[in-house]
Amino acid sequence: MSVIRDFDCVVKHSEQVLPGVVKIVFDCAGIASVALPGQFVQIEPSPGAFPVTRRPITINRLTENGFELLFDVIGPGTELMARMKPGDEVRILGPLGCGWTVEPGSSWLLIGGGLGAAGFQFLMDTVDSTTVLIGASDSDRVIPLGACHVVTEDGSAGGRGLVTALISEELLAGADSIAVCGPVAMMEAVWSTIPEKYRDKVQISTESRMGCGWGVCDGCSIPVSGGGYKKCCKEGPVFSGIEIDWKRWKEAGL
Amino acid sequence: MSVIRDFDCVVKHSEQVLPGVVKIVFDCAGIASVALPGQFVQIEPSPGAFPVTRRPITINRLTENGFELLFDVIGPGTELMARMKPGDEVRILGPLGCGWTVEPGSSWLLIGGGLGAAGFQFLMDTVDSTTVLIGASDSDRVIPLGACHVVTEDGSAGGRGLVTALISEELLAGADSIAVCGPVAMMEAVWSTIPEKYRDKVQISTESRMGCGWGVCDGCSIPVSGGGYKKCCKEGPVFSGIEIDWKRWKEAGL
Amino acid sequence: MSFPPAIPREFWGHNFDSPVMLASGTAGFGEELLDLQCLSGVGAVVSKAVTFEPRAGNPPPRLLETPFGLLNSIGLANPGVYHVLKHILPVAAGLPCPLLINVAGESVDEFADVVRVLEGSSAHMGYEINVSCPNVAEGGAAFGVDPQVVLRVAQGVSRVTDRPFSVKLTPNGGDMVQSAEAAVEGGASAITVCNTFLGMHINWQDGKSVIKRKVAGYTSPALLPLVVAKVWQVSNAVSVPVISSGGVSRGDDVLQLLAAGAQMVQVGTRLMRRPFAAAELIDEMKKLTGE
Amino acid sequence: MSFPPAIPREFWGHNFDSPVMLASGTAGFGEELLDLQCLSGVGAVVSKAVTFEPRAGNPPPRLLETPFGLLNSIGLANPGVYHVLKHILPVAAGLPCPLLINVAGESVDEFADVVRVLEGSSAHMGYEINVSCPNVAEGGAAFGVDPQVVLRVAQGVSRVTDRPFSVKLTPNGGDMVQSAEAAVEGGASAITVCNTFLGMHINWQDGKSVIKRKVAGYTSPALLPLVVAKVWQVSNAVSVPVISSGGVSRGDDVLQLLAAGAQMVQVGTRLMRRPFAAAELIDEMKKLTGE
Ligand SMILES: Cc1cc2nc3c(=O)[nH]c(=O)nc-3n(C[C@H](O)[C@H](O)[C@H](O)COP(=O)(O)OP(=O)(O)OC[C@H]3O[C@@H](n4cnc5c(N)ncnc54)[C@H](O)[C@@H]3O)c2cc1C
Ligand SMILES: Cc1cc2nc3c(=O)[nH]c(=O)nc-3n(C[C@H](O)[C@H](O)[C@H](O)COP(=O)(O)OP(=O)(O)OC[C@H]3O[C@@H](n4cnc5c(N)ncnc54)[C@H](O)[C@@H]3O)c2cc1C
Ligand SMILES: Cc1cc2nc3c(=O)[nH]c(=O)nc-3n(C[C@H](O)[C@H](O)[C@H](O)COP(=O)(O)O)c2cc1C
Ligand SMILES: Cc1cc2nc3c(=O)[nH]c(=O)nc-3n(C[C@H](O)[C@H](O)[C@H](O)COP(=O)(O)O)c2cc1C
Ligand code: FES
Ligand code: FES
Repeated sequence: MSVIRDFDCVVKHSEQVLPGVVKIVFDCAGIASVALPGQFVQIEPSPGAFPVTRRPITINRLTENGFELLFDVIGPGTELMARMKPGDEVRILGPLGCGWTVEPGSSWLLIGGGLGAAGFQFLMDTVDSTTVLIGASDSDRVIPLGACHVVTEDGSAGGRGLVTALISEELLAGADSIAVCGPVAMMEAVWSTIPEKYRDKVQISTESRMGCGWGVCDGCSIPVSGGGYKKCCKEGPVFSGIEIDWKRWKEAGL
Repeated sequence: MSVIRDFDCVVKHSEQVLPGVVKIVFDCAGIASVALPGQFVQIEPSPGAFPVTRRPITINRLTENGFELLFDVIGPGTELMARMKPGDEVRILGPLGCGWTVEPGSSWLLIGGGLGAAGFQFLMDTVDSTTVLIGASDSDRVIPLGACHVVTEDGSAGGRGLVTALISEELLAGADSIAVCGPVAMMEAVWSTIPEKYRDKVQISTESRMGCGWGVCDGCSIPVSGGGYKKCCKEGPVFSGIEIDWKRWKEAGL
Repeated sequence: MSFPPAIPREFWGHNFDSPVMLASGTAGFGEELLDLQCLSGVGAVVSKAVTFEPRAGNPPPRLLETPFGLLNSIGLANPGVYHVLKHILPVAAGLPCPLLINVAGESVDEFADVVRVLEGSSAHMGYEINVSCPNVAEGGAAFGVDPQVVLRVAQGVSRVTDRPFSVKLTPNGGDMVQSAEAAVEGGASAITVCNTFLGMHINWQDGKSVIKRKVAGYTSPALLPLVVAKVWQVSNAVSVPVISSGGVSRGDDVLQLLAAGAQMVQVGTRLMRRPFAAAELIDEMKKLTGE
Repeated sequence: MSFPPAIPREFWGHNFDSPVMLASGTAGFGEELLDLQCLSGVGAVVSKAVTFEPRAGNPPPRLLETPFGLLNSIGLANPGVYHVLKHILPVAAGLPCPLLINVAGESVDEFADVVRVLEGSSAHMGYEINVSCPNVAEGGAAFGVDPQVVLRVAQGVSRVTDRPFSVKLTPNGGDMVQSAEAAVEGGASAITVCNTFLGMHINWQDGKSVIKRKVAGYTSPALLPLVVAKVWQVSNAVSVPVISSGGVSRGDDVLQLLAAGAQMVQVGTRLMRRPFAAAELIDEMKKLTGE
């Protein structure tokens, strides 16, 4: 990233896709023309004084002239965002951060937990070959993606169980890269399931409470191996799995 | 006032009547059924956290099932109020304060400056006989009342001049009561114009920055003769002219 | 404390209907609220400040609203302790909840002098000693910033009353924990955390302040995190209960302050916007805790 | 000052393009902003805090947003003074505006030790001495609350540099005017008013704080009136210029702080939401003053 740009994006479409999950499509060629899978944007939920910071959301996919976001409505920021209507102008900074590291022609195994799979679509649209495993608590938390293997904890969609049960030696061995995104506990379970020898293929998409989102406030630290921290917003949000200090990261909470 | 009541009033009609001056009609039988001319209401401009206090506005007139307000849009509170649309629910406390002291069958001289005449309509609708004198800077500041004598500083409506020029010994002598409402400087000019012997007929409608509006915070003091203060919101907003300490009131500013 | 916190509270050995107190200066002496029928949900009323002599208060304007808060410069306007004793407390005796009388002074001795006179009434349960006002007799800094002065004020009050009293500290300088410890040493039965933060608004057009005293007391729901921090610090340091004062506008604010260590929670500015704030807060709390 | 205030400023004998400084900790060392092309409208950059040894900073989460503000608990994360001297200042030398280096320490001597090392660079115009951090060596209270300690810190810095320096005071206890006077006596060329207010957020459900250190630095546009009051008090008391820090989110906030007596005005939290905040503030100011 060498320049950051702040855009007044226009809401093109907004829709509730699952209970409490909203999809918004923004028109913004400026962001769409340079965005890479795994990058995020910082949205101003309101032109008013509060909330004082923006909200980071992963780019779920590109659209004709812009991009699509998919988010959980969980607090004041996302509630304001859920109320955005077509035609509204919204200040959005992006694209931000480093996305997935994609080698040309590579085949991918994508492992997502619930809304963590938001963003996978962009990766699926970009790379040649993907196998997608999705775990969720129930069918209300399974976001619509193309072909994928789904399990839910209550069995209301796909098989009953945890996403770790779908992971096989065969899938791990067959993939050039493994992308994991979801709640920290789920990612940790996935990480523990993956044998040592496949771990250097694993990339993890992290989340952290953010101030700026563009690298200046040091607020979004992710603990890394060997002590110290890296910035989720600038050096992440995607890190290699071996880079992360899983123990300290779990202790941190969100 | 022995009980105060806080109502969820519904906006029935909203309209800009002059540049920067908005009229809103609220449905609220609870307030309309007990309100007296000269009383005011405390409006919550927004259900959000800010502004932290309400805005006091005089009841301009009663309507079929509610009341009408007329206000200048001058800052954040009145800007929020100007955006209220039919159907919106607004929290309104009232009626508050002591209005004009009206003797049965009395004849009135009403002297208003600009938007200070908001509220006269209610008095005109209540008492038998009124003569109304209105002064304003220009035609854009003359609010629509029934029959009245108008002067403006630039001559764009009625005669050219100040409202004090309309005051005659004859009018003063002929009235049982004299009501004055407008900017402090205008009211002071009117007060100085009125000879000593008519001054005990004069009632003044005051304004003050308010906290509560219902008598508990001591924030809305009007300086009174003999030192000390009275509460605009509870002992006023209408005071007898001789009660007010004009010198200290002018020094106070708003 | 237990979670979620129980809504009726024991405090100073009495059962209070609610942990919500109306803050000093925003509810008169409570007697007007009685008339207005808005004491539902109120655990206790704290009166406006009472001084020995009557005080007219500061010249208007006394209030100024800023985009996110309110500046007040009331100047402890009150009719003086003898008028309060004779004319107001007999009416306030009819309150359905306990009354604390907020006491202010311009010298260390004035606090005890006011309390001594008020001992002639049985309308109130106790006192709130407001050491945030300036110590005019000794240089003009607020009493509350100097633990030695706080100790002397509290000792003076202890000598003239057996009723419980809370010392209401100032956030404007000094070390609140040290002042709280001094108050307890002097006999305080509670600490109120805290009075208003000094604030100011200047018109940039002419460099002037609308409020004549220039610096005023600032309140805002946005100050809640400052009050939570101070309540947590003081309640961890002293053995007597802490009464919070500041920043409350919603039911979860009350719950947060109780979780931070407050035993009772005052509400002030919110009451100006919502006369029935106490009942509304209790309703919101019950909804949140499922009680 | 004259009204409306002029937008380019003379400060410390230099001409600054703008009175808006980027506050410490919210703009790195400025070098990243250079890359990002967002230094338009910036009068000067204040670096994040530099300590003698590298510091990893506090464990995450380091930020928590409350309904009306932001709590931060960064913990002075920085790579240490030698790394800054060798690897960061050579890049920051390319900044189009002056740089002040914010200096922190755990003992009175550490401030001067850090400055002594930084004297090896010519990338910066001067320093901002952050006496809001805890004096670990002498009990843990913030240096800034004790005027005697502030005096010693300022004298120590004066001894090792001829560059101008501002002392950045804390609003959390003590008497800011006395600390400002002590800083000036010790040789400070300006006073920064002030660092963040201590704040806290507790989950009422379990009584826990998300931020591990519990108490954190709180910022909010709603704190502006508190900063205006302190700027007015300090600028009336000392002869050196005052730099305000805190509460700015709009152009008229900057104008108000200048009217209150600030010579330069820092912006921090707003910059996190708006990378181009400085240019936006200047535009708003120009619109308001008709310049
Ligand atoms: C790089 C990145 C990408 C993200 N992408 C998505 C996405 O595609 N879809 C989606 O639903 N959510 C995503 N999130 C999480 C999303 O940012 C939060 O759910 C949102 O900020 C909540 O704001 P709120 O005001 O509604 O909730 P609140 O919980 O009230 O927010 C309070 C504060 O906590 C922060 N916060 C709360 N939860 C999180 C979280 N999980 N991560 C970071 N900060 C948080 C908020 O930003 C805010 O500052 C992403 C987070 C990051 C860091
Ligand atoms: C008893 C009473 C009756 C009133 N009736 C009317 C009316 O019928 N029509 C009308 O246009 N205006 C009336 N006003 C004035 C009206 O209340 C103010 O114009 C309004 O509060 C401005 O709010 P704001 O946020 O838009 O402006 P701002 O100026 O930004 O308000 C800032 C603060 O100052 C207070 N304030 C500003 N001007 C006044 C004022 N003149 N009087 C009292 N407080 C003020 C506001 O309430 C607010 O607290 C009345 C005032 C009082 C006291
Ligand atoms: C208008 C007004 C008057 C006040 N008068 C007093 C007073 O007389 N004595 C006192 O100790 N505190 C006084 N206070 C402070 C309040 O009691 C309370 O501590 C403060 O407002 C913080 O609470 P809040 O944020 O809920 O308003 C006053 C506050 C306001 C707004
Ligand atoms: C994330 C963050 C980090 C900060 N780091 C420092 C710091 O290292 N040194 C310092 O003196 N102040 C630090 N501050 C305080 C700011 O420099 C500034 O004084 C404060 O945020 C008030 O200004 P604001 O209201 O514009 O944010 C920090 C503030 C924030 C929000
Ligand atoms: S959010 Fe500010 S550095 Fe990452
Ligand atoms: S506005 Fe509170 S007493 Fe009048």
